[in-house]
Amino acid sequence: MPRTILEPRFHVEYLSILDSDGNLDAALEPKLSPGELRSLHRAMVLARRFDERMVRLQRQGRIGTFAPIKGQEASQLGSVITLRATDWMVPSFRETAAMIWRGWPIEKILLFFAGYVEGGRPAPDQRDLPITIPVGTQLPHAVGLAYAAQYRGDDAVVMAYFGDGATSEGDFHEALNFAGVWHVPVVFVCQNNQWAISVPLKKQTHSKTIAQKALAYGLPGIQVDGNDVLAVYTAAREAVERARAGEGPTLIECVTYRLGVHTTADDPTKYRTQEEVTAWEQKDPLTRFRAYLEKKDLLEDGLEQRVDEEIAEAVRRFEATPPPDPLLVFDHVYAEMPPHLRAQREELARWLREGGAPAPEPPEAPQGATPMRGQRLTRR
Amino acid sequence: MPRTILEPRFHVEYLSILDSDGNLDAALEPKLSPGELRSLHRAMVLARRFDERMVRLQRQGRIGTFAPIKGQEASQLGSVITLRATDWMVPSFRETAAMIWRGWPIEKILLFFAGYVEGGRPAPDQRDLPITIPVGTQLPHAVGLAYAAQYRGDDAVVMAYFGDGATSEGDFHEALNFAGVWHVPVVFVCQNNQWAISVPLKKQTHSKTIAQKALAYGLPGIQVDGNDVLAVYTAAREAVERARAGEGPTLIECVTYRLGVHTTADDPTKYRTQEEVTAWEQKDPLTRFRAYLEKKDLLEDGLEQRVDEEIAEAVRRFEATPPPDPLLVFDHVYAEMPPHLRAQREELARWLREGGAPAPEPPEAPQGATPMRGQRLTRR
Amino acid sequence: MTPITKLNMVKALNLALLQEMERDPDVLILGEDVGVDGGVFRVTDDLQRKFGSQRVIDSPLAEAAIIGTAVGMALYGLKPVCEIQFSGFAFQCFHQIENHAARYRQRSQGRFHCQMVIRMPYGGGVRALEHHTESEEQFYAHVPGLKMVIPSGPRTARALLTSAIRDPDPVVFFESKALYHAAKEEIPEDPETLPIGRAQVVREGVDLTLVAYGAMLRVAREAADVLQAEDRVETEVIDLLTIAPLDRETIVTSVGKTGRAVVVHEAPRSFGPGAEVAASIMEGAFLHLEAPVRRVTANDVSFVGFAREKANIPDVARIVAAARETLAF
Amino acid sequence: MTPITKLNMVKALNLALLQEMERDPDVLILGEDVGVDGGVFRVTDDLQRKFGSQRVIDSPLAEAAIIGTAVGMALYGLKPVCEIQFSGFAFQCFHQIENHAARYRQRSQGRFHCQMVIRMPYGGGVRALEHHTESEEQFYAHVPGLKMVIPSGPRTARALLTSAIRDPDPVVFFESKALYHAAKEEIPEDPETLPIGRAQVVREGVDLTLVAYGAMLRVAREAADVLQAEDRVETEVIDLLTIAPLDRETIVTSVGKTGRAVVVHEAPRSFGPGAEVAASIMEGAFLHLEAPVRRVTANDVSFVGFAREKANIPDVARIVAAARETLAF
Ligand SMILES: Cc1ncc(C[n+]2csc(CCOP(=O)(O)OP(=O)(O)O)c2C)c(N)n1
Ligand SMILES: Cc1ncc(C[n+]2csc(CCOP(=O)(O)OP(=O)(O)O)c2C)c(N)n1
Ligand SMILES: [Mg+2]
Ligand SMILES: [Mg+2]
Repeated sequence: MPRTILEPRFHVEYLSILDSDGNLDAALEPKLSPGELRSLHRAMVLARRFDERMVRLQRQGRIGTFAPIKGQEASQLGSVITLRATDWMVPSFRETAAMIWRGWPIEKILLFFAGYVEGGRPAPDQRDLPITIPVGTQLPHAVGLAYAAQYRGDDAVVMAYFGDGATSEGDFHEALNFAGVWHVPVVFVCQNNQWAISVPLKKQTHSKTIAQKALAYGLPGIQVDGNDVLAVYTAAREAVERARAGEGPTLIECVTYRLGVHTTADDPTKYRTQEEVTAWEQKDPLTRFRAYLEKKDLLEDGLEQRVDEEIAEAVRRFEATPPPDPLLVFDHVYAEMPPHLRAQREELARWLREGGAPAPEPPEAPQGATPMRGQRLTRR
Repeated sequence: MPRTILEPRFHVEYLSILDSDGNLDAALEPKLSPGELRSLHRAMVLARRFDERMVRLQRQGRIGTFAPIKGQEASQLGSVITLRATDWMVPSFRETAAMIWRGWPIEKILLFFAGYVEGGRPAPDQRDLPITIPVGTQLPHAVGLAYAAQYRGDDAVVMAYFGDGATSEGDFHEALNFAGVWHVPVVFVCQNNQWAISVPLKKQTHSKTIAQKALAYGLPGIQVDGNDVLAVYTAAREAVERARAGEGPTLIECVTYRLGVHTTADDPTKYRTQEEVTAWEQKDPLTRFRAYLEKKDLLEDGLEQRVDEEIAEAVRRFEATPPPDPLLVFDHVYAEMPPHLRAQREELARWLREGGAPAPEPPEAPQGATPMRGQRLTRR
Repeated sequence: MTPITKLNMVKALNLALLQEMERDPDVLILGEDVGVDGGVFRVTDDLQRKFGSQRVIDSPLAEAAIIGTAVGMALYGLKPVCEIQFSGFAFQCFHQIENHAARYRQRSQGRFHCQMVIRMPYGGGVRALEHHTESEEQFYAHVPGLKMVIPSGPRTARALLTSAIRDPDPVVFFESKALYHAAKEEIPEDPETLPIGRAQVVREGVDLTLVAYGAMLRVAREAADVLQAEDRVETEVIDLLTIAPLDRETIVTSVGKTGRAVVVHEAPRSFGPGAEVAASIMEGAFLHLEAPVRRVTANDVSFVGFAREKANIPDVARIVAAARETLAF
Repeated sequence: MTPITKLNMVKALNLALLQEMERDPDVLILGEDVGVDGGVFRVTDDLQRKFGSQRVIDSPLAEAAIIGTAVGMALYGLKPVCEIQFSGFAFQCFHQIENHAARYRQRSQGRFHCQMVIRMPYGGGVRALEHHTESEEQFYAHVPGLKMVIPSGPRTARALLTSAIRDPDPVVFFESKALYHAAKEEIPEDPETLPIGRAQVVREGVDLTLVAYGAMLRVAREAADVLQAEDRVETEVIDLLTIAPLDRETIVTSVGKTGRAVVVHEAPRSFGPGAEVAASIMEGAFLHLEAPVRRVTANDVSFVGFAREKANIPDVARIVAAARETLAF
């Protein structure tokens, strides 16, 4: 009766397979085919190069503010590759790598960040939500999708992405709690990149890990080395399999690092040291995976070049986009345009015909944007 | 490097001192003086009798809907008595016992539930927030008060009350997370009474306990027998002492039961069995404490009668309240009345002078209120 | 002819839910206490027994997740009908409504949309505490992409809820607590719909237009009776039914005829729905206007306590007085 | 005489914060990235270094808790100045604002109140993504107990923020992102205040009243210049400064003189602030009105993407056109 310790003792696991010194835990090594390893590597390189390209495009004023992913490629790709096309991917705003893997055309991503609403439109059969900007708000959507899949008897799994900062939002809590109660097929992938803009993890929460937050919902939680694509893959595959088998949700914390700026409007020198960044650069997920493939003799010649060409093609397509038609914005407010919107549309149309309205804005550098001191290009 | 279990192993304690069969763990028995024990008992009896009286007043249409506390007296009083007058008490809407202990006059509580805004006004020096109705929203206020106390260098502690259902709200999560990061002197007291209206705990969350939710915030969490006033007191005292000593927040889960209706508009026969209620009636906190005091020969003669007389006096004062002045509601919208409110006030004043407005509503039974099948009177 | 039953608003709403769930397996219900308990006002009574706990879901206590998960369900193709227990607790999910439910169609350029209904009881007159008496329709009316509907009695409630469930856009659906048990109306048993976005002229007149909705409609009609009886004034009464998108045409046509208008609502006056009605009348019928449009509303006070509620919510006498001033202008 | 400096709006706001914090130890700052980073727009730059991390608090990422804890601090007697990083993320805390910040004075009948400021950047014109370009002032303007302030440039920003911090009531304070770096103004170094609840006539005229605020003020002034130059029209321009409580007196007095009015805002039109301005003009100056009050606003679309933003936000040409139509009515 007296002071007792309630069973079970809770615990949270940590998983690492390929560490930053290149040590491999062969017992845990996932069985990925050479083809799978190659396409994973290709995706990582593409994501990295495209990210760097976007930074340059932003500096040239050809796209607006965006959130680079440099350093987080393994967290995103290690997890997203465990999905089927019929599964759902629910991104936040920093999932360029995952989005490309899921088939978002590069030029559409550019359109999005150039302020075109067209950039948010998934392909007709694509089971991806568009980018969600309000932090954490996409998590209940993921749970709802998973509920719907279960309700319909589909075997689809939902994977939702978010950052360490997002775990502080009420929506994170409510979503994980609903997921637990409903026992739905959803995998929560937290990219703990140590920072929410200028706020470090220790000011974000007093818990030692993000993974242990799963205990509040009676869910399994696991922490993985998020720069170790094999560990991420292994944890995600297990979680997806469990979800698909009806065994409910999982929270995966990928311990990673945002090597670049928060967004292209951010100046990280205000809040973190170069030493910290340099230390994490030693743990670059690409370097590590490259070494792994090298040992397996799976590196492709000319990969960077081919990837760059693909990006260049997409940028050309993006740049050939016709000027935006201002009238488009009335089309998708409601299924049917109500009279007041029809009137507003007609007014604008007349105005445009009569030359009253300003021409669509040409790409130009935004006023007062902070130079991006924190973002450097790949050295390799 | 491989799959490891992260230290520390998390755990949650359970505390019980005086069980429902009257067994006492003497080693854990708190050192309360006879006077303290008597006044605690008096408060429990007063709270119980007043609660029953309110139910009758509601049935007679003399007050509106309210939330009875029957069964939760130990959870509220065991915790609130650990506070000093200079500490803060932050209630939800079911803390009548705690409010009376903190000095809210009974007639003011009645006024509140009779729809008078005057009922929400604490005494000038009283460090209690008024009743908060939106579930969980008071928890960030408690954290803010605690921050302010710390900021000012006051040694005040804040105690905040809420239910099991409230733990699902985003505000609960955000409040506990802020409290953890800020390390402020706040004690979160969850009265887990097993139900949120018709929703049982197992549909509310998939975690086995509420206490373990503390782990998500790196906070100590403890589960206590909420019908054991000695256990509640012991856990609360420790938490308050820790808070006052600068050792940060605690989450206390009091496992208790709402023996009556959710509110006087509720019909619990829709969602729970009589067997369940009967089983919990065996664990009545008053019966148990009474037996404890009896063994110590601390029971007072005529206590019920004196308490009833006190209540009757307060009800008389409540009933002598003059009819409400409709113009009062303009006074406290802003510190200074802005012109549009002044105009609205003058319009209403003129209207009242000219007899246009309806007379203030006399107490009457609300239309369509469900009869309260779930609420029975104390048998003793 | 389809049989007719007499139902109060609670039962009428329940009928709409029942029939739409029978008609379409994608319709499901989600909210606090909507299942076993049948909702604190019993609007969803018995539906969980009929359709199971997977289709009538007793959710945990978290409004943002109720709406947020419903958005996810809707994106998948389901048609959730959410209940927020009282409109006073819907600001907890306002971000999910404004940021997402209202925007997914635009954000995805038509690839996704949120066919969902967000039901909630609103308004005063039932001796209830703070947050249980307010009228927040204005907040939803201003959000592009949302529809904001408020029926005025059992029959419009049933028909509009049916339409709302079938509507491909997110509909916020307010149900007046004061009307829940107020009166019964004859209701055809076969499903009946009403077009969303259309007001109804419920009484014709030539002297004055009274614009009202929800619980205020009945009050406005009674005021029209008084004006008829005591002043021989022919009042046209418009029941908005949909607040947004506002049916300006019906309102403007009426005021074009009467030249005078009074708009009535329970929400506070300033920056309230009456302002849009007044501004729209001015824009559409300026040259016909013989007096300024008057607003009869609650005062600009967040809550007053039910002991003082009657002096705050518009009643027949106040509407009559405003009408007389407008007529005498 | 007090020395004068030339400051842009970011620095002007920073000055107000600095001086108020020096003046009153109860003033503290709370928000995401307000400390080390100095705010994503640098409005709180350097303040944490000066006042410490207990007074300039880098909070976790949770808007409801930022406002909710600030409410608690205010109840204790502190005077928190909260920053919500963008107004598009403030619906996350709308329940804390509406349910609590705005109501504690009434709920406690004056025993408690929330002296707090809720700052947020709002509005378009900076090539930003969804939720970073919207104008949500209407939602706050309709909440009794709140004050809603929007300065139009560095000097009004500094003076109004100073007043807001000293104001015993909760003030929602919108800062136009487009104005942050747009222009510098001369600002007296000694603290300056401006009365909350009062509009300013910033240009006198007899033919037409233009009502605007925030980033639209400059646009409205330019339109007035065009009307002067091209049409010889004398436009009176009113800078609202406070949206709520609305200074109806200044507006009505002006329209009583001009007989015509155009109201301009970035928020969507329907059920927007322009409706209240129009309705108030009709109520206060009906017999002087020679034309309906026109609204020049964004369209009723939640977001358009910045590639299409210029066609959505009012500009000089659209205001001039509306003014001409109003004058020709
Ligand atoms: C609700 C909300 N609040 C604030 C912001 C502004 N904001 C954008 S990203 C960000 C930090 C997010 O941190 P984290 O979740 O760790 O993701 P990361 O940026 O590190 O990928 C903030 C505060 C937002 N987008 N949404
Ligand atoms: C935000 C909010 N949502 C819904 C309600 C309606 N409501 C009042 S009490 C209650 C259940 C609360 O359950 P719990 O937190 O366990 O407290 P208890 O009533 O058991 O004391 C609900 C849903 C509310 N008051 N506030
Ligand atoms: Mg992060
Ligand atoms: Mg409970």
